[in-house]
Amino acid sequence: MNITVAVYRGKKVVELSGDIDMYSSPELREHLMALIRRKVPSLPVNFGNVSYIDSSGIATFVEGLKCMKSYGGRLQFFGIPEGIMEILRFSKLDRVFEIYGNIEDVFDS
Amino acid sequence: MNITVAVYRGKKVVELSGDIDMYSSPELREHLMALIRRKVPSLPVNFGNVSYIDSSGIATFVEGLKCMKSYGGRLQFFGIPEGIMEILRFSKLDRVFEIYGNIEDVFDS
Amino acid sequence: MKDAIVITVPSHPKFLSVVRAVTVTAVRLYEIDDTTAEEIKLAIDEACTNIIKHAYRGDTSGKIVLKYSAGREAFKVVIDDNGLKARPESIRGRSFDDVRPGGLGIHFIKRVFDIYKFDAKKKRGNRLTLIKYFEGEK
Amino acid sequence: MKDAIVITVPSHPKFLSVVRAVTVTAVRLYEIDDTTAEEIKLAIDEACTNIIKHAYRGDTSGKIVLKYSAGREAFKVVIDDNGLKARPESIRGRSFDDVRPGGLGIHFIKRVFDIYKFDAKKKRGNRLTLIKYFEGEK
Ligand SMILES: Nc1ncnc2c1ncn2[C@@H]1O[C@H](COP(=O)(O)OP(=O)(O)O)[C@@H](O)[C@H]1O
Ligand SMILES: Nc1ncnc2c1ncn2[C@@H]1O[C@H](COP(=O)(O)OP(=O)(O)O)[C@@H](O)[C@H]1O
Repeated sequence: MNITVAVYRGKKVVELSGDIDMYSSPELREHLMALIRRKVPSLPVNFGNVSYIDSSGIATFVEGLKCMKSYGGRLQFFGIPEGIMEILRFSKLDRVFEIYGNIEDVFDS
Repeated sequence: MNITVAVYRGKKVVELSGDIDMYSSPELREHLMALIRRKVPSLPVNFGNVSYIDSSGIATFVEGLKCMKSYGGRLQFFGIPEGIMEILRFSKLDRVFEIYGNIEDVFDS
Repeated sequence: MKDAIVITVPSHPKFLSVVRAVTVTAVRLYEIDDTTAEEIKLAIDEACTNIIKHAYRGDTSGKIVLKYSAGREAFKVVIDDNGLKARPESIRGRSFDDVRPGGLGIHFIKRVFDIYKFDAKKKRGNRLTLIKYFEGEK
Repeated sequence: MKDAIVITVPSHPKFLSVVRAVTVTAVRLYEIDDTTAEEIKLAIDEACTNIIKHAYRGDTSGKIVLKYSAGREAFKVVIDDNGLKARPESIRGRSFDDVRPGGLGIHFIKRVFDIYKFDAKKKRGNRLTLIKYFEGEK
């Protein structure tokens, strides 16, 4: 997994790539929580280059979402590949996370 | 490995993709020899989508080349990925096979 | 069920990528379709993650042994560890309506595998058998 | 040399893809660069191909066991089979100037591995040890 923070139209966007599993999710958690602790009002996450996610990765995002909701922040996913969308649907988490097609949809929301 | 025979400007072109190894090279040999037995004057082979080749694959082409040379035929490689080119150079076979950049170069030769 | 592939990895999360690579390549040999292959890859990863977390409690010096095989009727993976004994009756995924971190692994495993069974006779550690039946003839 | 990965596959060419997948993923864990990784993948494939061809003479019911490990100084692969004993003194790649099918495998193995050694003490079958030293510190 690789994680970087890009700036798009003046706003921070989390860019993820590769496999998110029990090995890489602690690093994801660290980066995510560092941003969330600063109470960012919204946090778009680009899933476009994510090749794999397991329950450890999903748990990390559920935790991040709960933290953000506590102060009214919004966690926003976009560019989710079909295979990963399938997993979210199966887990009924497609109703829990804010999911967008692309970054423009996120900004328009 | 996948092997198909395409027709380009009225000429047969062998299109290869995937991994060529000890498991797949017998199938490659069969197709190659079927064409060579008909004494095709030249046989272009597209390596553009070949992800891997081992010594069994190379041996198959060396055999094919020897057969074609026996009747003055020409075996022509094109679109070779850098990793495979490296193996041919290491084996000093870049001097033995006719190697072209793309199909147009083959036709211009 | 001959022609088995056996792989042993340390109980460290960094080896999960190796397990996934073997799983996907093995599954391809048995002519399983891509969607099912992805589901199996996730399921086996989750089974190993559970062993690291629950059987070994994060101790990375243990071993996980996976044995893949397939016959005409089914694809089978047997996973052995030397960790703490699981209590199969207490293994349950959480309800999807209860949204909190964790509790998805078992659902991901049972989504694709028809059988999820611990071997009661194994003396030390655990042996988990996962079986996926092929639909119709194969 | 702890943290080893061990894989056992039948001596059938169709399992070479599994061996390559493990090799590449294992090598990535040990932070070996991509070019070297490709060379190692080819070398291990060639070593297994030779076992199928020469040690098992095409008998696909045998076993090949590969053990991958790495320390600070080297990456090591030990390959065991139960086939016919190799005569190491007779194993030689053919000259590159002698263009004919075959004889490249040993060159591909020795291109990347510093050590290519059969264990003389092994009673049945063969144990081949391949070692690649890392350059400088790691
Ligand atoms: N291999 C195992 N050994 C012991 N307990 C297990 C094992 N696998 C799962 N469990 C138990 O089943 C529960 C549900 O597992 P799972 O759905 O993977 O969620 P999680 O591991 O995230 O809690 C775990 O919390 C654990 O108590
Ligand atoms: N594992 C092995 N067991 C016995 N003989 C071997 C083994 N590996 C290689 N050899 C011998 O070394 C020769 C050269 O091997 P190689 O370069 O791989 O070429 P090839 O296998 O195509 O002949 C082989 O022809 C064979 O006689």
